[in-house]
Amino acid sequence: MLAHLPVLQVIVPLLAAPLCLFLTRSRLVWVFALAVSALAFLISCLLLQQVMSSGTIIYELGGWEAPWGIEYRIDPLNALLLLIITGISTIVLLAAHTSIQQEIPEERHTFFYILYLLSLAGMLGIVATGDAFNVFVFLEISSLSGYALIALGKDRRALWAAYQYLIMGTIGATFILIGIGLMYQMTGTLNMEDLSKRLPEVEHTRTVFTAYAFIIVGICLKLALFPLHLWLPNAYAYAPSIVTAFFAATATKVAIYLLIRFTFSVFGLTFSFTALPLQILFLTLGLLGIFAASTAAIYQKNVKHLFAYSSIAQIGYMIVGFSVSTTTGLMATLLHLFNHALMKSALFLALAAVVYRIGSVQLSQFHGLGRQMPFTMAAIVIGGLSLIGVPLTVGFVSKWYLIMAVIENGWWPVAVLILLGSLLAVVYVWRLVEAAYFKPPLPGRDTIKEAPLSLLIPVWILVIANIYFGIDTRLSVQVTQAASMSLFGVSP
Amino acid sequence: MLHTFTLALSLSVFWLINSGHNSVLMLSLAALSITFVLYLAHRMDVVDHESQPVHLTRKLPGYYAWLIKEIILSNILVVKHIWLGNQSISPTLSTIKASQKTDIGKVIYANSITMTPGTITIKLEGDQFLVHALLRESIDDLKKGEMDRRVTQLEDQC
Amino acid sequence: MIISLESMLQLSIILPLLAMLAIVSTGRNPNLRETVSISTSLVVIYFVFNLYLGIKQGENIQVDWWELLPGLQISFNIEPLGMIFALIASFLWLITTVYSIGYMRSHKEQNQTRFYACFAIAIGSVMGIAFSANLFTLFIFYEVLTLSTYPLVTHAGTEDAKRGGRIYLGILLGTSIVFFLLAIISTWFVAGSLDFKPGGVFDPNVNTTVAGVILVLFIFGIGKAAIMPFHRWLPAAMVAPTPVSALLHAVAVVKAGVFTVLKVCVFIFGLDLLAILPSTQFLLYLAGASVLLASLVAMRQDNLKARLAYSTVSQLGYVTIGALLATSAGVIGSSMHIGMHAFGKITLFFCAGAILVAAHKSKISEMQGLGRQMPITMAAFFLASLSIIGVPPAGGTWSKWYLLMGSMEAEQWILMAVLMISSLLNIAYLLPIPFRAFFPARGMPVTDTGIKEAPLPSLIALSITAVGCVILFVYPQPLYELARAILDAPGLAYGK
Amino acid sequence: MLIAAILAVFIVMVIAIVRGFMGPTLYDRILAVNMFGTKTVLLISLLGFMMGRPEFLDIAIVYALINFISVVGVLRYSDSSVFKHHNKQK
Amino acid sequence: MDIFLAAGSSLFLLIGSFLCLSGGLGLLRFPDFYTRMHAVGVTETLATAMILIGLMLQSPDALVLLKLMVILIMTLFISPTASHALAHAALQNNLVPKLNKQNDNEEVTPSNP
Amino acid sequence: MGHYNYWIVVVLMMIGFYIVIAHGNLIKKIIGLGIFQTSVFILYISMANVEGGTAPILAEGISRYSNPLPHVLILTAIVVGIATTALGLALAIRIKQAYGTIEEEEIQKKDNLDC
Ligand code: NA
Ligand code: NA
Repeated sequence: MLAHLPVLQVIVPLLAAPLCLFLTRSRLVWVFALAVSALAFLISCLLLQQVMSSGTIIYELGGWEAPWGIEYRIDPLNALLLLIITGISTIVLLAAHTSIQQEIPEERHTFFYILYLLSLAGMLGIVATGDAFNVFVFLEISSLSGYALIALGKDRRALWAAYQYLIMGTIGATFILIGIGLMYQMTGTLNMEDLSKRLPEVEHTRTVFTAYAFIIVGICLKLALFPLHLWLPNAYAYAPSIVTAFFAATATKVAIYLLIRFTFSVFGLTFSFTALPLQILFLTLGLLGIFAASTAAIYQKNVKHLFAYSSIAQIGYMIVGFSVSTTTGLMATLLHLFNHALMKSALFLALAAVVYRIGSVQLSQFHGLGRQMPFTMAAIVIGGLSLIGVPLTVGFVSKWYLIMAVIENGWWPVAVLILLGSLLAVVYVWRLVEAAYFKPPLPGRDTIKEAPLSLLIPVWILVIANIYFGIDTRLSVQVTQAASMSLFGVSP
Repeated sequence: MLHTFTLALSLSVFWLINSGHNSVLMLSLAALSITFVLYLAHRMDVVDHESQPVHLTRKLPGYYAWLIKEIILSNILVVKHIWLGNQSISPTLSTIKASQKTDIGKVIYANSITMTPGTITIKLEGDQFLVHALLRESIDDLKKGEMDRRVTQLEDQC
Repeated sequence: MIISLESMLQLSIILPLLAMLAIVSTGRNPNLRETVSISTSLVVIYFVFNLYLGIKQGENIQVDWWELLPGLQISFNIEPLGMIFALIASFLWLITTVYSIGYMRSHKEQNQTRFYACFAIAIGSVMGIAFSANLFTLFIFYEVLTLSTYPLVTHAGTEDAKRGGRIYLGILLGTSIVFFLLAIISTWFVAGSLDFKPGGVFDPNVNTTVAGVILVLFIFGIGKAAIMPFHRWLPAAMVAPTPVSALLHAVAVVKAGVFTVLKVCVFIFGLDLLAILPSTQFLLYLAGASVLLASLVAMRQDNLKARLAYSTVSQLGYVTIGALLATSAGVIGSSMHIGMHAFGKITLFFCAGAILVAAHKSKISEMQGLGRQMPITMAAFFLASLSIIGVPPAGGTWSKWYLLMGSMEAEQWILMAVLMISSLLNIAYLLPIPFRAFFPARGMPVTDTGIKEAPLPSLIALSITAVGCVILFVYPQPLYELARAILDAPGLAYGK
Repeated sequence: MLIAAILAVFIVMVIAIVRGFMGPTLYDRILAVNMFGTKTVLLISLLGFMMGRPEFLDIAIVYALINFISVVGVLRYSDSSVFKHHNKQK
Repeated sequence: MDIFLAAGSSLFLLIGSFLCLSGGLGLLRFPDFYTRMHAVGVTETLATAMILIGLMLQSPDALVLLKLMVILIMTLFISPTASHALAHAALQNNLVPKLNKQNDNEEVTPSNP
Repeated sequence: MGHYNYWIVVVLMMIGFYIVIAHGNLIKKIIGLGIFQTSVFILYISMANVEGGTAPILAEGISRYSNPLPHVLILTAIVVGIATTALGLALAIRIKQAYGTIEEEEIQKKDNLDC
């Protein structure tokens, strides 16, 4: 059984999804989905432990040897991603039952869990597989279920947001498909490991360059890298709160994973950074993203919008780390990937609690909530502090490494800009704090109570994780370091 | 049960035609998928005499033979008028009375009208069919009621 | 019950934080709540005093909590400079608490529980700052202090208060995140260590340009030291209730700022390196300009608290100058000035608060003749003014003397002149207040308005600190010895 | 003769495209597209025979099925006002 | 025998091609949507049948023959359904047929739904 | 003309992309998206061609086939494409029900009014 973990990781949620149909009651489906996600989490823990102790795991699907068969390949980077996705998914699901009761009509609950598990399976598949075309298939599985999940949102704008996301996402996926096809044409293989060996022989050709360009653009669309981010704010704002919490923490992370996998493993660092002016391009876009999106976040009236723009800004940080293209830089990106997943899931889940009680996430509705929902608002404040990068939260750890990476490269002005970006985060977080704590409650709001425990517990698990991993950084630092070093081909 | 059987039979034949394989593995897969389709069909509640009009089987070949003749004739007529040009046609819209009692009878009649080029059933309301014809004569032919009679006869058999 | 010194160190940080919880949970019962506040501060004073005795006996008190990232530790260590800060802060916390009780109750302020709770966190973080063994630990508590004092500044809840709060938070967080953090990371990157070490952590052959830039980042980044042009938060924070102003301007915030500047100069750069950095001179002039300009601005303020605020900006400049002079006298002078100014300025704010509570006056021009009705308050004001100015019989005399010696030693003649001119300006903007209170200008109607002295707790508090100013003149020995020991190995060789 | 038939079917498909472009109504276009689909089935069958690969018939069957599904799919919504909107634009 | 099959196949294909082209012509030259539908009807019934029968005569084995028959049956079943639904949709959305003027007075004009 | 297949792919891709970007009608966008995806299918299929090879369906007497793998891949991709189209159309219908229009501009106008 242990030997089959890589494939079980994907298969379990994938097969579990249709099984939901046979469970009639919403509560039953929820328990089942939760159990499946928890099992996936357990598997990813075991995988991580296995990878860290005995190196990369290679699993040949159906016993077909690569490159003929499809190979699942788990190295520290994959294991980290799997852990993030399954962990967040499980905690978010914990809150799902209560939250969707308010936001999704009862008869669609089963449908919701099916889509959720499919989306989860898709993301896990993208990460676990070692086959480029398989990546595309899983990408579409997770995206398609994602569009449908977003469309489940209460507001009619959810439909429009899902539609726009569908268009952009499909264009992105198709770009990736073109890139994969061109690579196949040049090398005759789809196995990523094999590709990385054969691409250098043909890397001077225009076709390979075109393939790379298509893949990068496609991924950047999925990634919501500034200025390709336009689909993200509405998708996050109008999706059901649970979906937002799940996607904000995982979807763009998977895209970052793909970016790293393709640039570092498949095409190779030297090719990637010489074929395109990737360094200057990503540095510029990353910084622009940080400032433009943070500034936009300051002016949002809808708190989900606010945090959605903040997500775009945080992607900017990850991209800046990526553009440094050193072990420290990549480590900073991976750390932030891990940490940002914790922050955003905590924040959006807390917003789910707010929606549960007051049915709105307009900033103007937050007045006085600090008194009425003290634990929820405290969670938002701690999540916000983490977003700013205050010490003892996870946000500080990743920012520390990011600035170290930038300074190592001698990019002093960039370091200053990154810190200035954090100031903008202070402003938008503080707008929320002021509204919640320093404004009197709205009239007629005296009866608002704290969110139920079924929401508070998952929120606080994530908040405590934000603090715990901000203090005890051994796990995150070790794993990201191992991942970063293996990507650079340095033995740890 | 009869309907289930005929559906299973037609699915099996369709599968065999498409596959052309007869290894044990393939056949068992076929059995599996056919069973699944039968299950779905039952779940959707579509296995009845409407989807499987087996009761018509005996009389149907004769009707089909007549219908094929009609189709050939009407094809020739339409092609002739295509080549003769637009001056030769007389598009007509008319209501026709159908004498069938069952839904399936009406559908057979309406589809027969549509299948013979030159006439199309546009709307069915009760026993009134709204028919568009390329030529006035086609409507007149329909109104003579031979096709109507034959379909009704078909229906009477059961 | 024997508590180890290490435990006392940790407890003096943790206790105020625990007290915060107790304050929140006893919020319904004001008497119990304030008993918690006062008893905690007494215990903390006890601990700090014991620690003081400990390091006097040459104990090296070191506590390591945990390692956040490889080499980045949260740990504590006591050396004389930190001890000075801890002693002053813990003592003045007690006094301020006593004073606040009188002030807050007679003012019938809202949200008193939040006030005391934040107050407790602030003191806990001040203790953390004082005992930090490295820059990273200090930075954490520095930020906690900023965040915990924000609700204090905006306590009134008015639009004015919020605007002030935004400036306060914006400048302090902004400078600390952009410059201070960058300076810390750069130090880590260049020197490989953030530990406070006698003689500094930088390699003596370090590129002086880089180190110079880092020094500038530090001085700008430590916004709490209020060097111009990053001083705006201090006058903005004036909107806070008077005990908060006392806390901000005398005890916690500004002292944390200049304390950090001193720590960085002495233990990160080291005086030897500091003296040869190209940017030191520039920063000295900047601090000098800050001293002079702030004094000039202070003269033009009619609002008493505003005048005191600008006076603080100017006095903080003294401490910064002392640190940047890179001479032993400068360091002694500036560390003593932390204490002297604390006592003087807290007294002045207590007086300002007392006048506001008792006479409902905040404008200096309205305070003529007030000496008759509030003789104790005005006398205390007078003594404290002397300490700020630096003339006997008040403690400020000693610190200013050492600062002058330091500038002489460093042959900084211009700065010496600046310090002297500024002292003259101090006289000009402080002394007329008590003078006019006792001897109103001719033509001022002296009517009995029924104004009486402030409530007893406030009166006791301001009297104690005023007397403290005098005691520090008469008996500056302990403070001086601590200040002298700073330049020896911290925690060791003290008193020998 | 196979080639002649292929040509004939091909020409009709071109005509269908022409009609599809000309319209003038939405229904003309759907009619043309539908006819294009059914003629594709024929074309595939013919091509299979011409290339000596009658296996192509499988594809033709699939194509016919897809055709059917797409027709049903379009007609499923033929009553909804999605079409009306277009009609008015004409 | 083979020669007869080949000749028959050619004949059927020829007729089918002719019908097909005729239908195409009708699609081009008929005056309105409804009349064009009749032209399409030609290509979808007899023309298709002729071509497929032509192919059946060439089929190398029974399976191919069966498949061709499946295609034929499917086409014959699908096309009237599609035609009817399309015409219905058109009428439903007020697409008025161009009718022969002589008959106008005595014929039913479509009632709006 | 040596790579005419690429030109077809590029032209189709541009057409599809143009429709997606330029048209405000949601259905037309989906059609554009379909064309865009189809161009990629053609890219794969044409790339699988082997000189003189026939369709990769196993049959007696034939030894030279096109590369079957791209065909298999594209079968999957087509399924994905259909799923996308179906979802897109379903969304369009729901949008029509919710907004009363499927024109991008009008939807945006109505959204702005909501705010
Ligand atoms: Na007909
Ligand atoms: Na017909």
